[in-house]
Amino acid sequence: MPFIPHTDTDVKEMLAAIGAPAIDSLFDEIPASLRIQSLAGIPEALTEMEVNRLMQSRAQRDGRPLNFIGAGAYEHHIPAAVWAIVTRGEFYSAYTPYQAEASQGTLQLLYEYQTMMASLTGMQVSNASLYDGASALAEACLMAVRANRKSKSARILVPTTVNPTYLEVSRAIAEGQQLTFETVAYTPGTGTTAASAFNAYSGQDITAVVIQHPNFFGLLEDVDAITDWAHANGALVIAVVNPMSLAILKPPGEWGAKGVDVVVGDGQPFGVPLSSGGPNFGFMTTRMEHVRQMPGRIIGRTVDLDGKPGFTLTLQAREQHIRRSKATSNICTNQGLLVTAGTIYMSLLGASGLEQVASTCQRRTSELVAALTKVKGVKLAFAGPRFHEAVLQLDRKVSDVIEALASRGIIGGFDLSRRYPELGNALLVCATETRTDEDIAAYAKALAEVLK
Amino acid sequence: MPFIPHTDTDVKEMLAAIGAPAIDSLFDEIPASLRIQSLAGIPEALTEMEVNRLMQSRAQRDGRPLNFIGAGAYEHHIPAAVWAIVTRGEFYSAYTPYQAEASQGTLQLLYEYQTMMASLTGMQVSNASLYDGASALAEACLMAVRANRKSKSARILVPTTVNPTYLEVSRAIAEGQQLTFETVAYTPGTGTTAASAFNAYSGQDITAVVIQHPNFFGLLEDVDAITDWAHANGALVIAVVNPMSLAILKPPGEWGAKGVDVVVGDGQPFGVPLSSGGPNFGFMTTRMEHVRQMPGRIIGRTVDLDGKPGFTLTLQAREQHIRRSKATSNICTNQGLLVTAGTIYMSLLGASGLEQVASTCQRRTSELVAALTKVKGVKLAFAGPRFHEAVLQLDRKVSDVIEALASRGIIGGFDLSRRYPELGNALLVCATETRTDEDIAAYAKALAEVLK
Amino acid sequence: MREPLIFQHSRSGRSAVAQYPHGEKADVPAALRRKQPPNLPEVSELQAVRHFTRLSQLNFSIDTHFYPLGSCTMKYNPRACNQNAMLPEFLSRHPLGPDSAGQGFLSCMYELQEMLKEVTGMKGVSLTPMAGAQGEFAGVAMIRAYHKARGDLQRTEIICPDAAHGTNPATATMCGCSVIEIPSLPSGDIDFEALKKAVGPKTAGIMLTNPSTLGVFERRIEEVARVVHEAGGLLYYDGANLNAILGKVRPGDMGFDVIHMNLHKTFSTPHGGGGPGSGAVGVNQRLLPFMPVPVVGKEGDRYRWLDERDLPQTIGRLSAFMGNAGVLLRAYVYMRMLGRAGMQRVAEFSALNANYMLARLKQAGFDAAYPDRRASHEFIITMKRQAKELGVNAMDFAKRLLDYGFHAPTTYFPLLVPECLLIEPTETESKQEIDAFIDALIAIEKEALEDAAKVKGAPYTLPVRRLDDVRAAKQLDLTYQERSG
Amino acid sequence: MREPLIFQHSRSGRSAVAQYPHGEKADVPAALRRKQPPNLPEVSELQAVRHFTRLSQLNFSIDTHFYPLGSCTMKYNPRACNQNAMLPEFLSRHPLGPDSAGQGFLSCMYELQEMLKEVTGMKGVSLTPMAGAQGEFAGVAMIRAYHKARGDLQRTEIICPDAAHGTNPATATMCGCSVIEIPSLPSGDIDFEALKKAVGPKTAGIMLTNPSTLGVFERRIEEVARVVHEAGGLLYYDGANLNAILGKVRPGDMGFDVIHMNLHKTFSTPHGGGGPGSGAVGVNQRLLPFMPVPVVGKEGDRYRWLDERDLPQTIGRLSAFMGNAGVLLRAYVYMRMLGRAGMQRVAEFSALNANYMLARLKQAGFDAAYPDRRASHEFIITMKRQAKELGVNAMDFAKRLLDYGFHAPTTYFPLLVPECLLIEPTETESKQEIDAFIDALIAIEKEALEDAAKVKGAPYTLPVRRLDDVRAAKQLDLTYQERSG
Ligand SMILES: Cc1ncc(COP(=O)(O)O)c(C=O)c1O
Ligand SMILES: Cc1ncc(COP(=O)(O)O)c(C=O)c1O
Repeated sequence: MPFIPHTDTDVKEMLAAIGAPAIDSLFDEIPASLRIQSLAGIPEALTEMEVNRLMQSRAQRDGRPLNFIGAGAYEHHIPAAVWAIVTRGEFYSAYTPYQAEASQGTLQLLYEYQTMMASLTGMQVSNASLYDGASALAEACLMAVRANRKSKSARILVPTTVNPTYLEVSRAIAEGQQLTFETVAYTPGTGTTAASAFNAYSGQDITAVVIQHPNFFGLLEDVDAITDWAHANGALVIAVVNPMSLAILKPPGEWGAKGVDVVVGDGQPFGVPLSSGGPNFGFMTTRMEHVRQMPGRIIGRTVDLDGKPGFTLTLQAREQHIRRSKATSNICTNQGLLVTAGTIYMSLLGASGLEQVASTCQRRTSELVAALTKVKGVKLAFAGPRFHEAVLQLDRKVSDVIEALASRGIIGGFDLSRRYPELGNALLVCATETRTDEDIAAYAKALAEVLK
Repeated sequence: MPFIPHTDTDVKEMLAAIGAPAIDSLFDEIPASLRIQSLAGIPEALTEMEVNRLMQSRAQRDGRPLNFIGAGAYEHHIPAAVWAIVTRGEFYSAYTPYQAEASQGTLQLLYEYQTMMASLTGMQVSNASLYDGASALAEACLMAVRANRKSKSARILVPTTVNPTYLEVSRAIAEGQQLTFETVAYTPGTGTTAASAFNAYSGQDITAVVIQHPNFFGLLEDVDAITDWAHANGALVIAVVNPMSLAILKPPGEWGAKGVDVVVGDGQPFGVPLSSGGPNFGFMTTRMEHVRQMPGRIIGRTVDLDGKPGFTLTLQAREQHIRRSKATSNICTNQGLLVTAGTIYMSLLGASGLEQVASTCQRRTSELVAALTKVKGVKLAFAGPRFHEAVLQLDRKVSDVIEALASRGIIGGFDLSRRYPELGNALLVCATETRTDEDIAAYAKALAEVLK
Repeated sequence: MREPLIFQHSRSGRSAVAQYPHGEKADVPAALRRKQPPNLPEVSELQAVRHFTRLSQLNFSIDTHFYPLGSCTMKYNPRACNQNAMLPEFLSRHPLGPDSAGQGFLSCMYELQEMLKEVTGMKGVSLTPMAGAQGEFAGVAMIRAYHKARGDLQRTEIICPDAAHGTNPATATMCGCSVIEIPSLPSGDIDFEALKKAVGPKTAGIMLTNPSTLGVFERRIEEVARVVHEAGGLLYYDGANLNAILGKVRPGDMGFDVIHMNLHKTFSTPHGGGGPGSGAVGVNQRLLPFMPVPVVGKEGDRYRWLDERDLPQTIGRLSAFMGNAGVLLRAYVYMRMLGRAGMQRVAEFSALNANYMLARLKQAGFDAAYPDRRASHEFIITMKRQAKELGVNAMDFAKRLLDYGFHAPTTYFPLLVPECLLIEPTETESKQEIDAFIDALIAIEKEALEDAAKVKGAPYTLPVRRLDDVRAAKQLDLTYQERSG
Repeated sequence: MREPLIFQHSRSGRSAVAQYPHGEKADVPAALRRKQPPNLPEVSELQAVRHFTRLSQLNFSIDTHFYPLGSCTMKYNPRACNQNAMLPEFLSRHPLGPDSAGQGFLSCMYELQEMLKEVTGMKGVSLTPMAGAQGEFAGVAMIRAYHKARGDLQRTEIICPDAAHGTNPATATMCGCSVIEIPSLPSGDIDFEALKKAVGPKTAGIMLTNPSTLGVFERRIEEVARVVHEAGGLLYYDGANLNAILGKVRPGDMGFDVIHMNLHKTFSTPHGGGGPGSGAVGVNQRLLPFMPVPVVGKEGDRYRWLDERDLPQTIGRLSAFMGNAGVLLRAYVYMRMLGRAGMQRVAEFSALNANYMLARLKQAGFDAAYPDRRASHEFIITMKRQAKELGVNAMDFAKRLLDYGFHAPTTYFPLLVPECLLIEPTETESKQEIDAFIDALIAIEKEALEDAAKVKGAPYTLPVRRLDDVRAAKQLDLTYQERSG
């Protein structure tokens, strides 16, 4: 019996202790009419050896093509040490540290994580994770409604340069609570959002403004001006950032005169493999004044009976298991194991390592853009300063190009044409530090073939 | 500086404490004429990311062909749990348990291992590993010379059905101490060694007889008769066994009237990947009376100051670090980590699991033989009872066939023609539990193509 | 063993230099450039490895301890699931790569959807919710979307029993609903009369766990379904306790319209010190159009993501990509290894373990919350008597259990049972382990009789003594403030 | 935490059934069939995982503790080495597969040979020896083969300094040689006059470690080489201490004819709780024909194994296949990550750490065995004074260090220094860690002054107190005897 340790003797003794004639009688409170006898649609058990063969063949079918997409999930080098430690049973198979004394490993790690994320984003406090970047934005919007006591409108302004999926997720999650999301268009020539685009809303009751930086096109936004506009108009500012970019970019805590109010994003670039998009982890940091409005677990340092320091879940009165229908969020299980990866990653790289990675990503993307725009039929859409993504315009339907590249072992980028029809045949490309000169040359060569 | 934690401040403070002007001056006792300035032939450092790319490309070059060789190294399913635990830092990065109190994990595991191996082989005591099966045989021969006090000849009889490399290794290691190895031919028709083949040596001073069972051709030997012959002639018996076979075969401790004296073999089939042949682990078990002649580490259970049980290295007076030139062997570092794998493997499988694996291997090999001998130009050399290997005779030069199969992604077997010219174009094949019906069919199909 | 903070190991100018490229300088406009580096630790690779390895050793976990945390299904997480989910091809697959380059992965997801349908008796499954609570969100959002699509706009009330997990009411709120709480009877079943009174034209639906968090099966489930359906509401099944009934009875057959499954419970994906989970949702026919996207479809031999264009009435997306793909792969592997018969054994042996523990504890004089009921895969004992007579409460027992080498059961949940311990052994624990745990509870009760202070002072053998939670919440210390030297 | 024996978890009829196929029955003649199953544990997969995970936690290791075990070079084992050596293609490659199907692997091995040649200044390298001691065997066997090939049959004496590691004399014996021991001088250098007397027509060679196991560099090495060579002997270099001189001075340049390297020391492959290691050997021109096979050759673009047919004078094979291939892959990855400059830094920073520790300990009043010498990458302090004056010996210090969270240095080796601790910090430890260790030694000395019994009773905080080694050897208990129930 896979994974079941009972011997025949055990079963007999246990049934005797219960006073039940057979295991099946333990289900005798279930109405007989509802009972089923088997799960015919489930295949027979495989041994581990068989399942390994099966999964290897599935994996091999997908292979390991050369990847040039970012669009919210980034291929970075992951130090071998990260997952060797993350998958240690003591991290892997523990749960939420409800019994703090028996979970000091996880708790101390989370406290260290909170410290790192707060500092990286320039904020004062961090929670212990949300599901992913997109749902973290939704939670941030809900939080802004609670935190911005002066605003009654629950109106959130969102530039169209914010990841469109993030906006969709925010809508799906927050609209039930009557939030409304209004989009603010980017400047066609630059691909960035002019602060002046917000002027139409000046004087109105706006609860919060979202700024994604670098934006979905990989471009740097005028974060200071937008932040200041928002604060001047009584709105909170929610920053959506790629944490990797913060190694070189001014942290949201320093945007504008006062800094933003909430920072969210996806921690995936920090030691989390692409893995078809998950599990990643959403992060959220904020100012101390808003900490009681924050969703998710928070870890605090305290002392034990002997006065020695230790760590524990704190501010639990915000959470569903205490506050129930009045909780800041329904989140319970979060993405702890990925935070473990992220924390180890940040510890290995340090500020200088992250800066090197971020800088190299930027350089590599410049080189990619240079190589691809040499191909006939390819031009760069926006020329402004960027982090590590760029929008290209092709003279051919993007989805066809992507398929043709895929058959050459290259994942060529993200097709923008559905989300941004105004950009025509637009392709969002990305090169991280993992892409070599040869990789870039291989892409340029394949693209030239495809566009010939 | 990869792997070096020193900051500039550290270096300054440390040099000051030493009173040395520069790190280089720490080497000032080395004659200047000998000092070198650089290692020009060593390439520049790669980052981990770069080395990963390099190693992945090397690995991909070799791919994962379908394997049908055994010949001393066997592809078995390895439970995922085995290496997840083996590579835990506490096992992976510890060393020989010289400080027993700080190494109880390794020590207890080795004690458990000794118990399992002794029982599996039907002997009383086991050491904690030797390098591999071949060198373990060499050590067993040297041990036999020490243990067989009545014999003065240091003559060892070795059937030619013993793995020829094992014999070569034994010669290379033991001939320096004046042991002589004499070979005993197998019966041409059966591929096994007749007990009567030893009669020529009756009454002579023979130190030990080696029996490999199953033999190198995968066949079962007449172990009882040979063991009894040896004992009747004052020789000790050294059994060379595949530990997997012992799940279904009578253990060497029960061969003949008295059982053998020393058992050796390679533990690789127990949780150790093929990995180009190493690291594996050699095992050795023996009777209690010979324990002081045994080479290698041995772990004993004892008590601590409080009378509680604990484990420690014992009988160290046999070893090089105490006995120096009079030690039973020069072995120091052994194959501990692989023993860890083997112990976990045996624990997961248990006696019944091992029996299933061994039985399935035997069946699969029968099926393989049936499928391949249907191919024109292929016949089975020996028909007797076997474990999981078989000798085929082809109508073509074996090395050519092997190359042709390799280009079809199949590793077809071990070419016997150099070691056993009398067998003609002979190929030793093996199918373990990992080979499916489809694998076997694929081999038969490819072989038919090659031999067409 | 204690371990300093990683920041205390830090020294300026140090890092694991093999881990990143060198010599590039980013090109960032001055106004947008970071001025002060973040306060990240500066440690060597060995220091990081040693620090986090040591931290890990401070945890209890399934791999090291019996962990009978009720409602959490802390069963063995097979290592094969991790190994296969971490095959390099799966790890390196970009979520937005074309479907043509992901047929291997998509086939696993499709088959997982199919298996989950079979197990729950539902008609459609979406894998995208990232944990149970998000599955609940998806479920209630679908219920709301269903009513809205029918123009039935006033249905904004969600009924929850008082025993419900906190995520249930919290989810209702997130979906813009109000919560109507109905009591449980002393038998553990819900108060059917109260339910009848609660339903009406405002009823959007009811959220139920069955077996409930009280560790008992809701016996009148068919009537409950009838009442709610007749009132125009839908039934939501919180699948946190699916482990108890796998292959024995199916939520779809009980009359539920929508369900979430905690794959990190029933299907044994790791809990990871708090997550990730997966809260895949299943729906019956009428909710099919509303499923969150993406969902994997199969056309002939090919698999592809179905999205908003295929399901125009979808409640939308809940994550940037497709949810916790790596978790789903682990669940898929687990289900394939269990197989048809293995799934039923999950329910059988988790019930056997729970009922055995309950029987033995009752025999030893402990007070079962529902002494006349079968346990499901878990059950509740209450320490009300011990708290009153000995001054030793459920939390004291819990902390003392840690000293005995066992993780504590869930404490003080469900809220309606005073001084409760919710105990869930799971099917992967042996009788030996369970017996040892029972013996420990008995021993602690004896200790409490002899020396209550000793029990109240527990734990003694862990890295810290009992922690001051009040101080943690009052004197907030949420980040380490010193900069590294 | 203690953990029962795995056999105590065992119950008849249990096993991890997902791990093997079912239903086959072997076809074995009755006389050869096993009658009684072996006494292997019968446990579930979870029980096995939990047991061995818990056992692991009872170990000190580099990944958890500072481990300054002299002569063992317990440096950080980069995780990248393990990850790359465990790529599935490498793991599944059969050793006897055709060379054509192993070009990726063989290219790594070839380049490893080349790098080791460069590092040692030798002309040829064979990777096959499976640990240092087997490398020594190969080396001495080659020396003997060389003399024999020249008809110089009486050369059977191997000279070893008294400081030599036990494997050196043991190896000489295994090769059929006799051992001539020569003393060390109070300076730590070998007694050159004694050496001159020892050499002669029977001299096969000398085995030297340089820097020696006394932690100092043999300053007259050039003269030693001259004397031995002039007497017709060859010089064997025990590379256990190569870490100390990497990129600073090469054994080949010092005049050595043959060398083994402990890749598990200098090149940081894991020690694995006792092994595996790798004892690759390097030889100069005249010993090239005698190298153990196989060796990787390169012909044009192709790599192939060279065997007996290519090297007819080889001393033969030392392992069934090619040695510890997986260890070699790890060493290869490590060397590529270090690179040219990184190798020199190994020597520099291991020397810096050792000399710093020595300086601080001398300052604190500890007695260096060779106070006027530079430390190499390790050094010796002697507790003779403490043993005499306080009754607290080197072993007591070692055991008490464990309580302070440090693995002990090597104790009582080399044998010629009384009450010695041989301390090797390695280059991967930080000044902080080293300072903490020094502080601990100082603190223990203070404890010893105040309460010697306390130190003698150590350790107190480990899974066991001090163990009775005498009883272990007298009342042999080498296997667990009870059968599982
Ligand atoms: C009964 C019940 N419902 C819902 C949940 C919420 O699931 P999750 O933690 O995955 O969000 C849980 C578990 O924590 C639970 O036990
Ligand atoms: C100086 C010295 N020589 C030889 C050896 C033997 O090496 P191994 O243990 O790898 O056989 C060692 C290490 O144990 C050593 O320290």
